[in-house]
Amino acid sequence: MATNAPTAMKKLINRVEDLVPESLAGLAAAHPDLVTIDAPNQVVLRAGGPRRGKVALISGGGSGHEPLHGGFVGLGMLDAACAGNVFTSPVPDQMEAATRAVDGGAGVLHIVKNYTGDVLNFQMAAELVAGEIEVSSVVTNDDVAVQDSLYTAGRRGVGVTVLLEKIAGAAAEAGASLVDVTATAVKVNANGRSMGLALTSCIVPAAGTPTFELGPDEVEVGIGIHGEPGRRREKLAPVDDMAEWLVSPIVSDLGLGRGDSVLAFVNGMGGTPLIELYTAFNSVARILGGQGISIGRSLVGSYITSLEMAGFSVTLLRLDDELVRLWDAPVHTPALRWGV
Amino acid sequence: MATNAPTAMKKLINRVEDLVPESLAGLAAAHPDLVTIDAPNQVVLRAGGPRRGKVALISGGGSGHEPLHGGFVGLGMLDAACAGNVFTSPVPDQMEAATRAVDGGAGVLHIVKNYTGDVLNFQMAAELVAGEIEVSSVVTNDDVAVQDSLYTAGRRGVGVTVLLEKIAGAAAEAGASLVDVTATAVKVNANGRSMGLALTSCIVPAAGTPTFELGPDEVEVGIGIHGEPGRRREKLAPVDDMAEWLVSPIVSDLGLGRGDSVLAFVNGMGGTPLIELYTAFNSVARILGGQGISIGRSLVGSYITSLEMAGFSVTLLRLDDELVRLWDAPVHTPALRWGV
Amino acid sequence: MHDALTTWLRTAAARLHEEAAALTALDQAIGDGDHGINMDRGFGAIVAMLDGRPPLDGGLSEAAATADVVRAAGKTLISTVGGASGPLYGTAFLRAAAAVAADHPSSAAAFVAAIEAAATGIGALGKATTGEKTMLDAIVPAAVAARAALDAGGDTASVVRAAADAAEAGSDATIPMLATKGRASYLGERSIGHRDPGATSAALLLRTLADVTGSRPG
Amino acid sequence: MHDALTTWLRTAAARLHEEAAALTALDQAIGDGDHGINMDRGFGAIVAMLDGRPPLDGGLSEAAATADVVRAAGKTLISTVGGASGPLYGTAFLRAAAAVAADHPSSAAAFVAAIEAAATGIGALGKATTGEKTMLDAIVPAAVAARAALDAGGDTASVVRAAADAAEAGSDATIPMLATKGRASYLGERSIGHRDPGATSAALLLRTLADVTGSRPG
Ligand SMILES: Nc1ncnc2c1ncn2[C@@H]1O[C@H](COP(=O)(O)OP(=O)(O)O)[C@@H](O)[C@H]1O
Ligand SMILES: Nc1ncnc2c1ncn2[C@@H]1O[C@H](COP(=O)(O)OP(=O)(O)O)[C@@H](O)[C@H]1O
Ligand SMILES: [Mg+2]
Ligand SMILES: [Mg+2]
Ligand SMILES: [Mg+2]
Ligand SMILES: [Mg+2]
Repeated sequence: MATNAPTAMKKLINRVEDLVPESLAGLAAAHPDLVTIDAPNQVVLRAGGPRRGKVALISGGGSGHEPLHGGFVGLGMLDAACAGNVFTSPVPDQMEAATRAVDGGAGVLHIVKNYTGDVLNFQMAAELVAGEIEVSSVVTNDDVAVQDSLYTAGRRGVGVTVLLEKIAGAAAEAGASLVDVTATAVKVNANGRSMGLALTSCIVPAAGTPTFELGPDEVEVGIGIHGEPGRRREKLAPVDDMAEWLVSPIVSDLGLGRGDSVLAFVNGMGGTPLIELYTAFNSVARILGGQGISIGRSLVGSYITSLEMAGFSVTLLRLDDELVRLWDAPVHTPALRWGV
Repeated sequence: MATNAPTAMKKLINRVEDLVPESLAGLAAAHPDLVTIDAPNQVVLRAGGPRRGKVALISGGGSGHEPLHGGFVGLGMLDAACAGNVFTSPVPDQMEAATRAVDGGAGVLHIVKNYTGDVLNFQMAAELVAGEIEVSSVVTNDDVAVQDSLYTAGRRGVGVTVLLEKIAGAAAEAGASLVDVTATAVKVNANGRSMGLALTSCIVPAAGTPTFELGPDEVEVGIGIHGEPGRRREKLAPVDDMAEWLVSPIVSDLGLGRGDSVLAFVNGMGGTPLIELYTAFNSVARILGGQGISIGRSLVGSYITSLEMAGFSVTLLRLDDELVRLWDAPVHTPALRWGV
Repeated sequence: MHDALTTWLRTAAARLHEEAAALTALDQAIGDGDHGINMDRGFGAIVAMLDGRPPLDGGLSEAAATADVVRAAGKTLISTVGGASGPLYGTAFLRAAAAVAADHPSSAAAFVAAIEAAATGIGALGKATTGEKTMLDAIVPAAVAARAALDAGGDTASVVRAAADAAEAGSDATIPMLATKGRASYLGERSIGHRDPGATSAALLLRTLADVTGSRPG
Repeated sequence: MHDALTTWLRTAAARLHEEAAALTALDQAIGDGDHGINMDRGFGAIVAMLDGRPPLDGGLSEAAATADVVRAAGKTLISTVGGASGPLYGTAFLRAAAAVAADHPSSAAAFVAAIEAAATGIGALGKATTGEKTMLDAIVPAAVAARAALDAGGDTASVVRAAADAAEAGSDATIPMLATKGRASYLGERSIGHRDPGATSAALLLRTLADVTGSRPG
């Protein structure tokens, strides 16, 4: 019996090379009040130009993770997002252009997911503006599926990136300095962990074939957001069990226990519908409840994806009053909006 | 070469029969401030009980279309949503319970998608409360893939249902009478049309096999939201062409032309990621722009789905000042939120 | 008649459970793939309802007792099936219950009246008629054949057998039909060449009734 | 040397284009399936850059002209490849350009210095060393072999051939390695048994250089 992993590429695209620019154009056409596009540089910019005196937040990475990052540009979140080709980090020129475009004199924070390519390209971009614009960087590395050891490139940056962009964005909107916004960002990364699994692979448009093959009853556990194979394969199991596979390592890594309050983020990988994500959230809530960990805030939806991959990830962020206040602060972007 | 239509069922579920109740429980756990669940009746209720003097809006239908309808319960939209089994309309008892639970003395509007099952079950529910609660019904039938003739059960209710629930909900929140809310709802249905296509089938959990088979290069055009096969099959084509297949019949059916302003809604069927939906929106915007039809408002995302089906639908709603004002009015539900 | 119908409902539940996948497959071809699931759920609920019913009140007439259980079955279907078939079959049972409650010269006549009432009820609620590729294409011919058998002096077993034979022929006849009601109508020409799920379940119900009434005194 | 390197860049672009799918397949196994696409895009941009370059300024020394085109190629890679390989290969080219700009007793010596500089540049930027299943496992042995061939009195053709042979052997050697850098490191033990895409592209680049310099005066 075949698996439902995509083996033939069926996508809503014109030419493969047009996917990213046309998708960005569509984003701008749907949200002209929120964003504008620097097409040559494939940068999504917050409408209205740089905010004088406000710390600017920039992120970016390979495309294929939508709404991350372009969908998070707007009030209370990012000032710019640099879109690379699918699963390929953007180049330094893009981050340089974005940094120059959004600088309001208070400095720029680069939010970088921990992948060698992203780190190196953002690093080169920072060098290109060194001495002209004050830049600080935070690297997210929340994926507990990867050991943070000398034997790896370090934990990957995944779900926490979404929460960090929202929370650090709120701090910047409130007028915090670059040092303080950076400190808040570091705090979010330090208190958040994630893990994900895939029910199907995804197809990189330029490759045209699935990145990995999965049997009809197989699940890839510990995947990243680039269709990288995970750490191990398991048989398909009830969602209660699969949620346990993801929640347990996070809870122990964060040392969460009775009385702690968390933001619970159940994220879809792109091809999993909401009826299943809420079912997964129900499992996660049951597991956390059983351990006396309370869900202070929650987020359920497909916010950091791997193209059409089916599956989900769980991110838990330990909350305190400051983080709750910043999370609740107004945000107005294509993908996240409240309080305005 | 195999297709990427799912042939093996891989879902985030426990037992098939637990999917709907557990998904509803997850919705409530994620949004305790917005909704509560009447579990025995599988009804999602707006938190805080009935609103005195406000016309109450109820919708419902088979599950598998999430966030429709439960995700649209809240301020400025629905007061209750009745969840049937997957793709099976709820039973009269559910609508009766919901109607009794939300009535605030100003009457209740039943929003029904035009399918024989939905129409008959809502009709029976209305009979069960006749004489006790004032109920009026609006049946959405916006799918131009089906001819509205003696030879069919009539056009299906699809994308317009989402827009109608938002706009009629805003009218009710503003204090309009049952007669006026109903008139607004009828106006939305009369001015909106939709059409969709599928790149893959979906798998009804209790069936366990795809509802239809598609070749690796085939597209099912004119599908509904229940995995019903469409009107015709086409070869996979560039999204510009596929968007044309959907937009043209809508534009001609609505008689749209130069100078008209529309709300353009590009909807994902459940398994199609945002990078593709924005690309499709870009195509739709280009087509409408070429005809001098302006996009006054837009909505892009997976709001009325068919489980994990890949594909998209386009809905166009002719706008006037009243509809724009009601669309822009505050809404606060799990799936749609702005102005608050 | 009461005991025969109770046995019928339980036997039908078992057969629908066996046939659920096949009925769903038919519905996948021209509908949304849930008819077998829906019928299985509904008749499963009927069995649970029967199990939970208090023992027959001896004071009730045979006709009243029969009407009672058929009405309860109809209400159960309406409350548990959903979809198009729930209200349609549910209404059919409620109308049939009303029909059997009335006086009839014979139990054969009561069966004929019940089947006719069911057909009329479905047609009225669904605003449909024969030739539209629905359950009516099984039930209407069944009612006609049952009436003819009764007029020819047939007993319960023979009128119900006539109904079952006609229903099966009617179900076969839906294959070449173009659907103009229900989900299958969305397919237009593409609905041709497929058997209608509802006509199939209707034929199954009547065949089961024939087996039950044929083997034991009605 | 300038003309040889220009020919090399164009030939390498052609070969990378042919090999793109194969390199991407290697990256699908232990990475994210884009290495061939990335390299093809980068070298395609280099060809466009070369096509757009003004004719060589006669005033420039051979060394300066060579450094110039290699630097331009490096900048192009940094600006068009992205991912890990963009900055790494780009830096390698920039370092190599600086190396060839200096005085060298022979063109063979210049080539050796360039390959050594490239290896050092990648190691420094990527904070990696040999044995981690990366492009370094092809380039470092290549630099060592080239130096040895030069010390043994080899000419350009032979030092570059030595480098290419060592790079291919080094690429083969990555198969049994456990990755500890780059995406492949996320796989842990599962990275064993797969050839590293970057080491493969590095060997392809050096083999192409050997073919070009072997066939024409360096
Ligand atoms: N208007 C109608 N009149 C009579 N029977 C109908 C009508 N519409 C549908 N049906 C019957 O209902 C069957 C489908 O039932 P089911 O699949 O359970 O409901 P749904 O179509 O809501 O999924 C069809 O095969 C057909 O026989
Ligand atoms: N830290 C590093 N040092 C040296 N080479 C590396 C390092 N990380 C990755 N590489 C090389 O980069 C190659 C992957 O390149 P590519 O697929 O284009 O980038 P990405 O991994 O960002 O998708 C790997 O095969 C490896 O040879
Ligand atoms: Mg990459
Ligand atoms: Mg149904
Ligand atoms: Mg059905
Ligand atoms: Mg790669």
